[in-house]
Amino acid sequence: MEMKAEQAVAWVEKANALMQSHKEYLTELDQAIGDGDHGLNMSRGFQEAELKVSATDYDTAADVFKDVATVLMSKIGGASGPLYGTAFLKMSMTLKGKDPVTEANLAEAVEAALNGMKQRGKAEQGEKTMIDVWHPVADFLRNGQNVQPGKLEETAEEAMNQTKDIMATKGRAAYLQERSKGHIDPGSTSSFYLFQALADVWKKGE
Amino acid sequence: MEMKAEQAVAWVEKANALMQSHKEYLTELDQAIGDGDHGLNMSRGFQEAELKVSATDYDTAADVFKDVATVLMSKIGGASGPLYGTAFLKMSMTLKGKDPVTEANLAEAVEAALNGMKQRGKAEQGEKTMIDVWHPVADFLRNGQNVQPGKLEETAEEAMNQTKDIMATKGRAAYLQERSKGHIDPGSTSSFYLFQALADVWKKGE
Amino acid sequence: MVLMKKVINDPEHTVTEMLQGFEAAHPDYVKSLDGTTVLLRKEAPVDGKVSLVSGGGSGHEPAHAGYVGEGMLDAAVAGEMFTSPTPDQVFEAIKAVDGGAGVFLVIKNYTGDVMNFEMARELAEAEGISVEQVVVNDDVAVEDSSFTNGRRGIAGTVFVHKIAGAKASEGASLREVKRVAEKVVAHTRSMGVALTPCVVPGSGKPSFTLEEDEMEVGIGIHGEPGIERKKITSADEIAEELLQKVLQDSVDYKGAEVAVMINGLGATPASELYIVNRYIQQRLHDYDVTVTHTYVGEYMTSLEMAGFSVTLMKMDGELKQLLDAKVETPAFRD
Amino acid sequence: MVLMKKVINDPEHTVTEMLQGFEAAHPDYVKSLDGTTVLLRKEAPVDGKVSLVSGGGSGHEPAHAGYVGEGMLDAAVAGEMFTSPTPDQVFEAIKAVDGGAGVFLVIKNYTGDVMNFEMARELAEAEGISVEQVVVNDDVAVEDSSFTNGRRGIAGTVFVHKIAGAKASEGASLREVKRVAEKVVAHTRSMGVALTPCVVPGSGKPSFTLEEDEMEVGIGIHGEPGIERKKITSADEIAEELLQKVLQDSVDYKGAEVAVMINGLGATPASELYIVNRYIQQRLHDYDVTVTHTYVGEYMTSLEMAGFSVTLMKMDGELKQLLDAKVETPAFRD
Ligand SMILES: Nc1ncnc2c1ncn2[C@@H]1O[C@H](COP(=O)(O)OP(=O)(O)O)[C@@H](O)[C@H]1O
Ligand SMILES: Nc1ncnc2c1ncn2[C@@H]1O[C@H](COP(=O)(O)OP(=O)(O)O)[C@@H](O)[C@H]1O
Ligand SMILES: [Mg+2]
Ligand SMILES: [Mg+2]
Ligand SMILES: [Mg+2]
Ligand SMILES: [Mg+2]
Repeated sequence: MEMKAEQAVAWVEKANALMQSHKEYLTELDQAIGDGDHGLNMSRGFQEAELKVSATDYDTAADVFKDVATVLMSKIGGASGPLYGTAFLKMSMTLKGKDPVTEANLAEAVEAALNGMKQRGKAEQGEKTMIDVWHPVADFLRNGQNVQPGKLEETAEEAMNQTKDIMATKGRAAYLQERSKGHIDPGSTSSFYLFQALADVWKKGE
Repeated sequence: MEMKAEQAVAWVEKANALMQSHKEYLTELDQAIGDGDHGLNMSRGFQEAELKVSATDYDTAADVFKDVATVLMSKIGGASGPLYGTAFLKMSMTLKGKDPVTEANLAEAVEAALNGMKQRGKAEQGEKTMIDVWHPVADFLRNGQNVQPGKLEETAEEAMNQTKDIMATKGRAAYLQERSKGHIDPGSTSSFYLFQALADVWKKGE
Repeated sequence: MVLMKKVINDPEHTVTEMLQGFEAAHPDYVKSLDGTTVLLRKEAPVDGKVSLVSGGGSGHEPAHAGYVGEGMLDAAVAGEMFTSPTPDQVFEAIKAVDGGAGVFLVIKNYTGDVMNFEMARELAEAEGISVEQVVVNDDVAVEDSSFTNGRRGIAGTVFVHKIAGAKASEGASLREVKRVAEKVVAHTRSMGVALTPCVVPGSGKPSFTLEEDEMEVGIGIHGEPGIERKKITSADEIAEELLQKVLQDSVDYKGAEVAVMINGLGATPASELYIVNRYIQQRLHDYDVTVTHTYVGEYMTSLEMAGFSVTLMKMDGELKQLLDAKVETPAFRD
Repeated sequence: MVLMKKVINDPEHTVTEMLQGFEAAHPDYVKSLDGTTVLLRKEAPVDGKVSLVSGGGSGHEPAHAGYVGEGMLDAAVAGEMFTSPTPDQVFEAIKAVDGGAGVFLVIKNYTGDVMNFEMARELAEAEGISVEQVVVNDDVAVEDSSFTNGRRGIAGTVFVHKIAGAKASEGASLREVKRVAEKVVAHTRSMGVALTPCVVPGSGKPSFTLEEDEMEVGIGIHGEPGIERKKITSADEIAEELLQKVLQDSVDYKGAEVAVMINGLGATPASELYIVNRYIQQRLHDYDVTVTHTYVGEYMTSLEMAGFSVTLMKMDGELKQLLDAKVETPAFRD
């Protein structure tokens, strides 16, 4: 795939559509092991992000992601705000001057996003956070073997589902200790929607 | 009937038994048009009254009623406390030196109680209060035609039931205005139990 | 939410345990009067000062013990939950606070409260203590009428405590204290709404039931139903309805200076009270009313009932000065 | 009771409307910072004084705006309900209150709060403002561990506001303010229980459900479930359980002087909080603990949740003097 500003905007629009249609579900997941606001947070943040990017002209994907980062950072709050904000900021920085963005570039960008989020949240893989989705996705993109959107989506979905059996050691769910098991992590779910949206745009791009 | 200290005590005991067994019901009635404490108030007050009179030796009914007045006055509170307290105080005063108490004496005593309550509560007959039971009972005892306990109980019960259709203009129920109709008045109901207890003792006395 | 859930022990002891916990929390303000349900101001009796006694059924916390202290009450008499205290308890309070200048009773207009306090007054007067009283009836929900017991006393009572208390602190006479108290009553109107009922400990049942989308307008503070059952609307619409009832009553607030109280009935969060306050202040401004004082919080509650009341007191120079006067109580401070 | 019942308008505007209503209620204490959800102390910025900034998700009223004023906070930053405010909002607050002596952040230990406040701190430091912070983690319900994000900050946070604020008022340096704040954190432990859940406006569902006879022990203040679900017992038994968890933690309160806070989570009536206080005071006496200060009321709430928390702070001469220092805020006064 090649990603220009246009595809980057399409990604945000699709992501927002998914956050809106799963608002209730994300809130339910967060009520089970968190504080019940993840759906509200995501829908609020991505709504604003779409408003912003669909009303602006951009030259490159990097420019799009920079605005997305600022909006998410200033509209979401909570734990997910700084994390998603950091993710898009790092992607924007890595992709500076890369236009159109190639699959290799994207792999680097997601890698950078992952590292930024780990630094910000001090979480590693396996702590039942969105990191558990970003990590395998980054690996998948990096190793570059038959990288197709379908596989990307699968990878993210599988990773999301695997958070169910993990006991949380970071984020609000960690307070539940053993009781956090048996529930899918809300942030991993919103991250899955994000990559599902990417895969969707990607498919269209082929 | 002739009432000595012994019958007076029996009256209080029987009245308490009825208040205890109808505690829930009186509370329900008071929840419908009042503040839901009449059952608690009556059971608390008569419990204490029985404790007092069954642990004391009395020469006359008047002495019994004096103690009952003090206990009810100091243990019930609310609207019913001062009213029942006043009732027993007035009865005690009227019956001073009358031993044993005759039916004629009793008629005077209830008459005095009624007047004391009307003065204290500034209510007249027909305002959906316990006065609506005391009034006909006082009339019944006064006119002295075939005064039997059965008829006494009937009179009180009928009067109690008639409070159902009245719109309250005194007491808490008055705040409900039209909505107070269709509910039996709690205080009239506890007053009915009081006279039912009297009738019961009376029957045994015959 | 399950209404029966309460943090209590034996319901029979709820009031006495609450009073003990209150005294333990505020030893600098109050002291208990042995063998009674009366809490006295720490310094009581204050020599030569008119002393204020108020009280009523429990379940309205912080009323009334929370208003015991310098510049407000000298004693609060607690009855059982929602049940007026008995004459002997009120009488003990009167005797304990009398500093020679007489005792002033602040009574909320409920048949039971009026009868019990008046009997106590008769007992006190029989012992040569001069006693005066005011009966507070600020609730506009109930039509006023000489054929009934008239209107209820609700949150506006707190203004009476504050202003009569301040007057007494100045060393005013019993007659003077009575005059300002009656002025507050004449200038103050309130109206409340409930979104949920409450449960008297021990009764085990809600005082009434509401559907998921219903509210009771014109609610009292004893869990009794209000005067009208309606569908819940927005905060602004509910506030507007209460405000209109208050404004359209007999006190002309338009263009005047007023003190505002947005009083939470128990379960309603402060955030919602502030949302109501926002609207009330805007609307009062529309009516060219100048708000000199605003009180938002729980002042006169009804156990865990969700809802609130709106109170307006029309100000004048004297009331302003007395409302601003020094006050030191657990629940009301300057 | 139906939990969805709220006195609100559009849920999207709940926080801003609440803030407007708060400012309208307390104009002598706070002023709003245009275009933000920040409430500033009326006098901000105070020249040469270390300024305190705190905040977090909304729904904890009176926290945090209620603690803005002399002797406590210089600014409170409000996020959405139960959602930490964003870095830009906190950054605006920092810039607005900086009086040249630096800014001190009081952060409750939640991943979101910590990340957002730290990002704001980075932005401020980039502009040459010196910033220090303390992270409050008084909740003993959660095991402390370096592998997790550790313990939550709950009602004990109010003691940090009071004492760090008093220190700053004395003209202490940023380092000194940080030192006393860390001392409070080291000396303070809390534990809470919920009898009912709460509902985030807009979410329309309770955060969890409980049976009629169940309670959640070890509850946080964001409607998240506690650490253990149990049958409701008596007030004394519940209080005993919370107290034991606090006493058996790492601070040795036995024989010491302590300040006690019985904090209502929202719907629980004051009468019940006082019943709890009665028991806690008795028990502390058994452990030969001397209670120097008692606070009973709603200080750090969780919307309309029913329940309470118990907080103990071990005192020393410095903390006592700072806790007694002058304070003038809407929700905390001396
Ligand atoms: N330290 C962390 N590192 C990475 N992700 C985290 C961390 N803490 C929380 N998260 C993610 O954030 C999600 C919760 O986001 P959200 O509910 O919006 O914020 P909050 O928990 O503050 O309410 C969790 O499901 C988890 O995936
Ligand atoms: N003014 C009055 N005169 C006579 N009886 C009254 C009056 N006011 C109330 N009552 C009686 O008192 C009853 C209520 O008693 P109770 O519930 O114990 O007191 P409260 O209304 O203070 O809670 C009413 O049902 C009515 O019969
Ligand atoms: Mg959340
Ligand atoms: Mg009643
Ligand atoms: Mg009553
Ligand atoms: Mg949150």
